[in-house]
Amino acid sequence: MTMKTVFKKTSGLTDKPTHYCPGCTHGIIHRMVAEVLEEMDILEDTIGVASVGCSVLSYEYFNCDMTQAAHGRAPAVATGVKRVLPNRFVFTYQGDGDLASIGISEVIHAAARGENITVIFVNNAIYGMTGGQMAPTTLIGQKTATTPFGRDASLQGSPIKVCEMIATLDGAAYIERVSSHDVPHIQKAKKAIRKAFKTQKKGLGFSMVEVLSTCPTNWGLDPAESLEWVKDSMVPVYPLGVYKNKEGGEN
Amino acid sequence: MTMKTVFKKTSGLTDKPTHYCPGCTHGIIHRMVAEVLEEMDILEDTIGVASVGCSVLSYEYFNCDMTQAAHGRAPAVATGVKRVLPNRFVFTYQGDGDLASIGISEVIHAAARGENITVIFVNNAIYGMTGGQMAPTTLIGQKTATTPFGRDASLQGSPIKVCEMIATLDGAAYIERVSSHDVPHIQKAKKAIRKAFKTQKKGLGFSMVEVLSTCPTNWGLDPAESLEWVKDSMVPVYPLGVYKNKEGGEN
Amino acid sequence: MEKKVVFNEDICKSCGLCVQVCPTNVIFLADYLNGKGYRPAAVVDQEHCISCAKCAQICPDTVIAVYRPVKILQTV
Amino acid sequence: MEKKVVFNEDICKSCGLCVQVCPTNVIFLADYLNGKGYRPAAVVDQEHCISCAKCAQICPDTVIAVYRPVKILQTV
Amino acid sequence: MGKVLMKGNEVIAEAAVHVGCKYFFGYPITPQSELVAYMARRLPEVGGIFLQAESEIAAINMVYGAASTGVRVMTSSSSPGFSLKQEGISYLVGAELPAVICNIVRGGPGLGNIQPAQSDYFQVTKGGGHGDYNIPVLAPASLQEIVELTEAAFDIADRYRTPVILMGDGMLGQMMEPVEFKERSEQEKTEKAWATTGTRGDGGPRIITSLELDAEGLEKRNWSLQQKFALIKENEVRYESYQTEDADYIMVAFGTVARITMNAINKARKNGIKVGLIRPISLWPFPEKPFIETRDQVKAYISVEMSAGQMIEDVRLAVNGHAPVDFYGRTGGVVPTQEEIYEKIITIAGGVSV
Amino acid sequence: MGKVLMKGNEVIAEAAVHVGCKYFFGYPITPQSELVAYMARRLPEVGGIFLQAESEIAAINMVYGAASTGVRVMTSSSSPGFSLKQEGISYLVGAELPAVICNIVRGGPGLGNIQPAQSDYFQVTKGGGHGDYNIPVLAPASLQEIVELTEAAFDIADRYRTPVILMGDGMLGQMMEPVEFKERSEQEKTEKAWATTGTRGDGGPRIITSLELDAEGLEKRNWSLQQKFALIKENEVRYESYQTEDADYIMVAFGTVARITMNAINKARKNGIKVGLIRPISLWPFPEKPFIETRDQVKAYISVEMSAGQMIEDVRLAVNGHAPVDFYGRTGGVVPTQEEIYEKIITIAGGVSV
Amino acid sequence: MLEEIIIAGFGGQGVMSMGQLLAYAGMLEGKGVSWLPSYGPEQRGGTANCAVVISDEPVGSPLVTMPSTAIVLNNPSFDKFEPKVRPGGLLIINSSLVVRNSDRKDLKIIELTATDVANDLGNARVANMILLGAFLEQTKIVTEDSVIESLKKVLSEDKHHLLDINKQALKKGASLVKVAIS
Amino acid sequence: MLEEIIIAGFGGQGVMSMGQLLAYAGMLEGKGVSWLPSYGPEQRGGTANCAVVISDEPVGSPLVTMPSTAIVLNNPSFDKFEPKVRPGGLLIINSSLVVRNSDRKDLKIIELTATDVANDLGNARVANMILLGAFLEQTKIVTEDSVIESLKKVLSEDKHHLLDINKQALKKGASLVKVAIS
Ligand SMILES: Cc1ncc(C[n+]2csc(CCOP(=O)(O)OP(=O)(O)O)c2C)c(N)n1
Ligand SMILES: Cc1ncc(C[n+]2csc(CCOP(=O)(O)OP(=O)(O)O)c2C)c(N)n1
Ligand code: SF4
Ligand code: SF4
Ligand code: SF4
Ligand code: SF4
Ligand code: SF4
Ligand code: SF4
Ligand SMILES: [Mg+2]
Ligand SMILES: [Mg+2]
Repeated sequence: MTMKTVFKKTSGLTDKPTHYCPGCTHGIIHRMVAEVLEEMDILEDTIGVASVGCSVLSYEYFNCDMTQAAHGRAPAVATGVKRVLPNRFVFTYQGDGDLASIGISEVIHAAARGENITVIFVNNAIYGMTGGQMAPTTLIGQKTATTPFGRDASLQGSPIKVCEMIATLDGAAYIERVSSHDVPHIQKAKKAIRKAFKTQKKGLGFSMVEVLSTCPTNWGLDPAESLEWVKDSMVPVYPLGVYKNKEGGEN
Repeated sequence: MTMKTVFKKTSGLTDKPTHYCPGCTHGIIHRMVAEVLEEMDILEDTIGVASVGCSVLSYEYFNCDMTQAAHGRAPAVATGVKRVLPNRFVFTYQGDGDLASIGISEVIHAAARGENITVIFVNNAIYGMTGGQMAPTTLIGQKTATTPFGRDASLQGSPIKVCEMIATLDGAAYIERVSSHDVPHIQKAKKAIRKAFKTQKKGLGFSMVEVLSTCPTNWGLDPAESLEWVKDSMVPVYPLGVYKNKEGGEN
Repeated sequence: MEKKVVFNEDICKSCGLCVQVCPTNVIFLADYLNGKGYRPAAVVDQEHCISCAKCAQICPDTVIAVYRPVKILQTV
Repeated sequence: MEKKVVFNEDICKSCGLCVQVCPTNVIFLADYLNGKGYRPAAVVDQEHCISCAKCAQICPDTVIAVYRPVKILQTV
Repeated sequence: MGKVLMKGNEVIAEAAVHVGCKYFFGYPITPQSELVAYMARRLPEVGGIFLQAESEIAAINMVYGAASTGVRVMTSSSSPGFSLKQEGISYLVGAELPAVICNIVRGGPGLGNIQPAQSDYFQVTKGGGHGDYNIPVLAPASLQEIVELTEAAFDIADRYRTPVILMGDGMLGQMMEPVEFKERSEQEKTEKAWATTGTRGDGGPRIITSLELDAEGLEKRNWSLQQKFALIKENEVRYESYQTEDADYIMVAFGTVARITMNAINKARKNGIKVGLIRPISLWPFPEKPFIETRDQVKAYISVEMSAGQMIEDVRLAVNGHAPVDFYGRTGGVVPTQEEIYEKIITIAGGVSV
Repeated sequence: MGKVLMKGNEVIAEAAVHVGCKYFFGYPITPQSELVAYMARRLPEVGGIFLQAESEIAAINMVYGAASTGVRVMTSSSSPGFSLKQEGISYLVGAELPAVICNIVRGGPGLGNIQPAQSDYFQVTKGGGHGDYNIPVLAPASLQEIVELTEAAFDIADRYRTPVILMGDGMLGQMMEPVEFKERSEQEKTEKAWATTGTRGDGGPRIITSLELDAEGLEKRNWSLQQKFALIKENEVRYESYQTEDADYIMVAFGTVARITMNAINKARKNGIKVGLIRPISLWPFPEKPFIETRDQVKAYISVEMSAGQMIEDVRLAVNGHAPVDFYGRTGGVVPTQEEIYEKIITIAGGVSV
Repeated sequence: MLEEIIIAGFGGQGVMSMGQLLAYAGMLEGKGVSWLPSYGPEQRGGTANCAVVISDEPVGSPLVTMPSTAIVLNNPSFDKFEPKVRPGGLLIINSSLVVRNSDRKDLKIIELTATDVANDLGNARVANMILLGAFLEQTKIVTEDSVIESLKKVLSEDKHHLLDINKQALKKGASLVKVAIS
Repeated sequence: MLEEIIIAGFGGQGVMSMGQLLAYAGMLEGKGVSWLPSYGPEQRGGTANCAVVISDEPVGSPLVTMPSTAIVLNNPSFDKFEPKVRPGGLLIINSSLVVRNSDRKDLKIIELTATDVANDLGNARVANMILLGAFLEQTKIVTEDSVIESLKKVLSEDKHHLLDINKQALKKGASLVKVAIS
C-alpha cells in the first residue's frame, strides 16, 4: 500500500529538541510559524528576532537567520533589520511579558510607524521563564509569584488587551487574536499567521498575531487542564478575532 | 462705582514670569490647571510632576509641591508618589514628545493599572524644547527639523492618537481631548481638567486630558496663526471629545 | 474711573493674542518696550471695555486682570 | 503494514496532549522511559488510526509524523 | 526571634522590611526574582505597597517618586535590568533622593546567563550613569551580613540623601543560611523637611529637581555633591582584614568570593604560606587604609574576582605602585573554587623569590 | 572638496556618511540635535535611512538590528540619553556587533543642563553597562579631527566587531570650524560573513546572540572578548604629546579642554615654565606609554577635566606612584578658561620645590 | 566536622528540598550550615543540584567542588559528580534510575533502588527521603529527629498529612543502608 | 594676529549669524577661525552670544573669556561683557538699545544707534550688519568683500534678495565708524 504524507515535521524547524516544558504550546506556535515560512517559500529570505522569555532559545529552533533582542526590544531590532533589508521578511516572536510589559513602547511605535514586520505575540498570561510572575495580561484573580493573593484590579490594574489597543493605530495593517487550545483553533491560528506574513509580503505595514498560549508549569496545571483554562478563562477575557485587516480577503 | 473682580491671576501660580515663547499656549494650560487646583481647594494637597520638555520648569510656576521626572517617566514618578500618599492629588504635566514618544510605556501602564492620578497631556505636534523635531503626533506632511521634507506616513508612520489608544484600557477612568485655540475651547478645556481632578478625587482611576497646544516658535508661525493652525490642521486629525468617562455626569 | 482691565506690563510678551480676541478692539500694543524688550499690550479706552475677560483667558502669561462695575440694585 | 503514525520517541515529553486529542484513542503513554526520562507516547494499534493528524497538530514537540494509505484508483 | 533558614534574596527583602522599608517597586529577573516575590507577600502584612513595575526603568522612577515623599523605598534587579536603571540612578543622585537599589549580579555582557558574577563592579562603583557622582556600594559576604548591611544601606541613604547600592552575586541571592533579625536598639531617624508631600501646614512649595540650567549654578550643586561624597569617604568605609598582620601576600576579594578565598587562605596557612585577606565591604568608598598600612611590607596583592578584572583597578590605585598587584578571576558565571585559588597562591608564593 | 565651515555635530554626521554609514537611528537631545537633523536631510541623498526612534533605547536596539545585517550604522545622544543605552551597548558587545555611538556630553548628573562637560568619562570608559567589557572611545579635539576619528571609529568597529564610542563635549558639538573631507585613499573592507541577511545561498542559518546559559561556555566567550580587548589595546592606542620632552610638569587633557590647556601651556612656556601636554585621543585604550616614558622625569602630572575628576584615575594608574598626580577641573557645564589653567600651572610649579 | 554534600537529579525529584531539610536540621542542632542551588535552563525536567555544607564552625564557602558525599538521582548527575567525590568520600545512588556503575575504589558507595522502594511504600515521590534516610544512617551528621522536626517547618500546613509517609521513607532508607553497603 | 570676539544680544537679533559671517570670511581668507555659540534656556527671546576667534595660526581654544572685541546689542550683554574686554580692546555698542555707559578708560568704545539707522535703511533686522561694518572698518580683520562673499554662501537662495540691504548696512556701519570713535 502506498502512503501519502499527511503530516511531517517542517523544514522550517531545526532538529534541535526544544527546552520547553511538557505540553507547553510554545512548541505548537513555533511549528505553525515555521510551516508558514516553508509553505510561502520564504525561509531563506527571513530573519527572525528572538526575544527574552521562554522562547529566547527559539533562535536554535527556527531554521532561518535569527538575531536575539534585549528584553522587550524585538520590534526595534526588527525595525533595524527591516529598514536595511526591506525585501526580506522579518518577524519577532515575543511573550506577553516581553511585548506587553517592558516592551509595549517598542511594539506600539513599530505599529504606529507601519513598520512592515510581523509580530508573533504569545500570550500565556504569565512570565514563564522567570518563574511565574504577573504579566500585564494576567487575569483578574489569577495567582502568580507576584500576585500571591490573586491579581486585584484595584492594586495591579486590569489586563491589557494588546490587539484592541494596537488596532487604534493607523500603521497597524493586520491584527488578529487566535488561540492554541484545540486543533480547530490551532488551524485558525496558522491561517492568521499566514495572513500576517502575506500582509508583510504586500508591504501593507505592521502585522501582529496574538496567540493565546499555555504555561502548565507556572499555572500549576497539567497540559490538558491548561488548554481547558485557555478556553474557559482566557478566551472570554481576550476575544478571538480580527481587529484590523488592511490585507482584505477572507480569513 | 464698586468693581467686582471678573478675572485675576490665580494663587495656583507663583509670581515667576514664565520662560515660554510669546503666544505659546503652555501658559494658558498652566493657568487652567492652577485655577482648578485653587477652585477645588486642593493646592495644598497636590504634588505635581514636571516632565522634560518646554514645561520642565513648570515646577517654578505651579504654586504647590512639585517633583521633576526624567524624560517620559512622569507617570511612573507620579505612581511612586501616589502609592505612598493615596490621599493627595497627583498630576503630571507632559508634552507629546515626553508622553507619546519616549514615555508611552509609562503612561499606558499607569492607565492600565488604573493609577489614580491625572495626566495633563500637552500636544503641540512637535518637540518644542529641543528645537522642533518630529513628535509621534506630528501631522502628515508637517515639516520639522527631523522631517525636513514633511512627515511621510510610509517612512515615519502616522500620528498616534493617544486618547483613542488609552481609552481601550480598563483602568482609564476619564479621557478627554480638548483644545486651547480660542476662548470657548479654552473654557471647555478647563472643564475637562476639573473633571479629571474630580475623577481622581472620587478614586475612580486614571484620568487624562489631552490639550491641543501651539508652538509658534518651531512651527514658524506667529501666535495668532498658530491658533488657526490648531483649529484648521490639528483638530481634524485629533477629534475633540470625551473618550472615557467613568465619572459620569455632564461635561 | 477705575480700570476694568489692568495689565501687568512687565511680564507681557507682546504676543498679541489679547489684541486679536478683544470684541471691542480696545487693546493695542504700546509703542515702548518693557524690561524684557517687548512692546506691552495696553488699553487706554477703558470705557469701551465690556469686562468680558476674553483677553485674560487667552493671555498665556496671566498679564491681565479684569473687573466689572457693579450696578447697585435698589431693593424695595 | 506500514505505519500511519510514527513517533520520534526520543523527543517526546509525555505531555499527553496527543493521547487526549486522538479521536480513536489509539495513543497511549509507554511504560518505559526515553533518554530524557519521559514515558513516550506510542501507538500499537496502527490500523485503527484514521490519519487525521490531530495528534501531530497538537503535539508541541513535533514528535509525530502521519501518513495516509492511498487508494489506487482504477482509471479506465 | 531566633535563627531562620532563608534564601539570600529573601533575607534582603526581610531585612529591608525590618528597618522600615514599606515600599518596593521592582521587575522580575533571575537570579533575584525571589526578592520581588517575597516583597509581594510580605509588604501587605506591614501595610506597605509592593508594585510590580512594567520595567526596570519604570521601577527606578517609581522609586524616585516614592523617595520624593520621604519614605524608605527600595528596588532590586540584576545586571541587564540594572543597566536600564542608570538614567534614573543619575537622577536620584542629582535630586539627592535616598533609596536602596539592589543588584544581584549575573553573567554578562548582554543577556549572558543567570549564573553568579561580580562583573558589574565597574558599573556600580564608577558611576554607570552620566555625570559626576559616586554611590555608596555595600557588598555582603554572608546572609547574616546582608541583614546588617541592608540596615546600614537605608541609614546611609537617609543620612546623606543618596541612593545606596547593595551588590551581591547570584550565589548570595540563591543560597540559604541561618540568619537572625535582631531588634534594632534605636532606629536612626532623619528629618526629611525637603520631601514633597503637599504643602498643607508645612511652609510649602518644595521642589525636587536635578535641573540647573545655569552652568555656575550646576557647578555649585556638583561641588556640594562632591563634599558629600568626601564626607561619605570619611565616614562610611567598611572592610575586614583577615590575617594580614604578618602576611607576605594579601588576597583581595569581596562578597561570596571572599569566603571561598578565605578557605584557600586557611589551607595555605596550614602549609606555612603567610597569606591574608582584605575584604572590601564598601566597594565605594573603597577601603584604602588597609592597603596603605600593608603595602610596604607585602610581596604582592592578588585580587580575586568573579570578573575579568575590575576591582583590581581600585586595588592598584590604593597600592599606588608600592607592591605588585596580581589577579585571579573567573567570569561568565563560573565561580572560582578554593582549589584554584589555593593553586594561585602557591604559584605566586613560589614565583616570587622569598 | 575644499574647506567648509560646519558645526561639530554636523561634521560628525557628514564624516559618517563620508565613510559609508547609510543608517542612522537616533533621538533628539541637546546639545547634539543638529547631528540628528543633519542626518534627516542628508541620508536620503545617499539612499540611506534616517529614522527618529521613539527613544534612545529603541534607537540603540534599532542599531543592533541594523548592525546584525552587516551595514555601517550609527546613533548618537547626550548624557541622559546615553545612560539609557547602557543595556543595549552591553548587548552589542556581547553579540559582537560593530556600530558607532556618539556621546556629546552635557552637564550632569540627572537632567543637569545643556552646557559642555566631560563628566561621562567613567560611563564611557569603564563599561557603563553590565558585564566584563571595554569599548574603544575616541575623543576628538577639533572638527578636523572629528573627520579622522569618525573614519577610524567605523574601521575599528568593523575590524574588531565591536561598538565604538565617539565622545565629545557640548562645545565640540556646537562650535564651527573649517573642515575638509578628503577622498579616502582606500576604504577598509571587512568581510561580514556572520551577518544575518537571510540564508539564500549563503550556507545558512546564522545566529546573533549574547546568551550562553552554560557558565563555562559564557566564560569562554568572555575570555575571547578579553583577547580582543587586549588586541585593541595593542593596536588602537592614540594620543598626542606636546612639549613633553623636557617638561617638568605634564598636563593631561582631552577634547576641547586640551586645546584650552595648550593655550595655557604656551603662555607658561613663554614665562619659562617647562610644561607639556599629553592628550589622550583614545580614552580607552588609555595611552599608558607616554606616561611610562615620562613618569620618572616629571615633577607632577596635572589632569585637567570638565568633571570633578574622572580621567585622573587612569592617569594615576598609568603613573603608578612614580610621580604626584594633581587635578584641575570645572564641572556642571562650566568650561575652564586658559587663565585658570595657567594659574594652576603657576601654583603647582611654585608649590613644588624645583 | 565538615560535611560537603551534593544532591543531584532531575528537577521535580525533590533534590532541592532534601538539601534544605539537611541544612535546616543542621541549623536546629546549632551547626553551621549552608545550602546552594544550581539549576539548568529548563523550567521543568532539566537537571538540578544543590550543595549543602554542615560544619561545627560557621560555614566558609557555600560552594562545594569536591563533595564528601554525593547523592545522585539520575544518570547525568552520576556522570557529573561521581568523579568529583573526594577520596574516602561517600556516593549514594538511586539505582532505580541510574544505570551506570562506578569504577572508583576509593569511595564508600551505597546503591538503593529508591524509586522502587518508594513505589512499594505507595508514593514514588518519597524516593528522595529514602536516600536521605540512608545518608543519615551512614553519616549521623544530624539526627533523624532533627530532620523530622525540620520537615514540619518546611512542609506547609496543608501538606502535613504527608509527614507520616516521609518519616516512613526516612526509616526505610536507614534500615536498608545496613544491608546495602558495598 | 589673534582676534577674540564676543557678539552678544537677544536671540533673534542676529548675533549668531554675525559671528558666522565673520568666521566664514576669515576662512575664505585662509585664516584660522572658530565660532562657538552660547544660549540661554529660552527658545525665543532669551539672551545669546557667540565667540569668534580669527587668527593667523590654527585656532587653539575656541573659548573666549577675555575678548579683544565685544559687540553688545542689549543691556544684559553690556553688563556681562563690558567688564571682560581686555585692556586696550574694543567695545562696540548698539546704543539704540543699550542705555548703560562704560566707565572703562582702557578701551576703544564705539557707540552706534544701529537699530535706528537700520530702521532708516528700511529694515530693523540689519542693525547687526551695521555693527559688523563698523567692526570691520575699525579692525580690518577681514575685508568687506570676504564678508559679502560669505553672505552669499550663508544666506539661502530664496533670501538672496536681501543681499543688497545687507551690503548697504555694512557700508553704512563702516562710514559711521569714522565719525563715531569716541
Ligand atoms: C532587562 C531585563 N529585565 C528582566 C529580564 C528577566 N526576564 C527574562 S524573561 C522575562 C519574562 C518573560 O515572560 P514572557 O515574555 O511572558 O515570556 P514567557 O516566558 O512567558 O514565554 C523576564 C522578566 C531580562 N532578561 N532582562
Ligand atoms: C533621556 C532624554 N532624551 C532626550 C532628552 C531631550 N529632550 C528634552 S525635551 C525633549 C522633547 C520635548 O518635547 P515635548 O515633550 O513635545 O515638549 P514640548 O517642548 O513640545 O512642550 C527632548 C527630546 C532628554 N532631556 N532626556
Ligand atoms: S515555563 Fe511555561 S511558558 Fe515556559 S516553557 Fe515552561 S510551560 Fe512553557
Ligand atoms: S518652543 Fe514652542 S512649546 Fe516651547 S515655549 Fe516656545 S512656543 Fe512653546
Ligand atoms: S475684557 Fe473683553 S473687552 Fe475688555 S479688554 Fe479684555 S477682551 Fe477686550
Ligand atoms: S495676550 Fe498677554 S502676553 Fe500676549 S500681548 Fe496680550 S497681555 Fe501681552
Ligand atoms: S492521526 Fe488521528 S487517529 Fe491517528 S493517532 Fe493521530 S490523532 Fe489518532
Ligand atoms: S503530544 Fe507530543 S510530546 Fe506530548 S505526549 Fe504526544 S507525542 Fe509526546
Ligand atoms: Mg508569558
Ligand atoms: Mg511637544
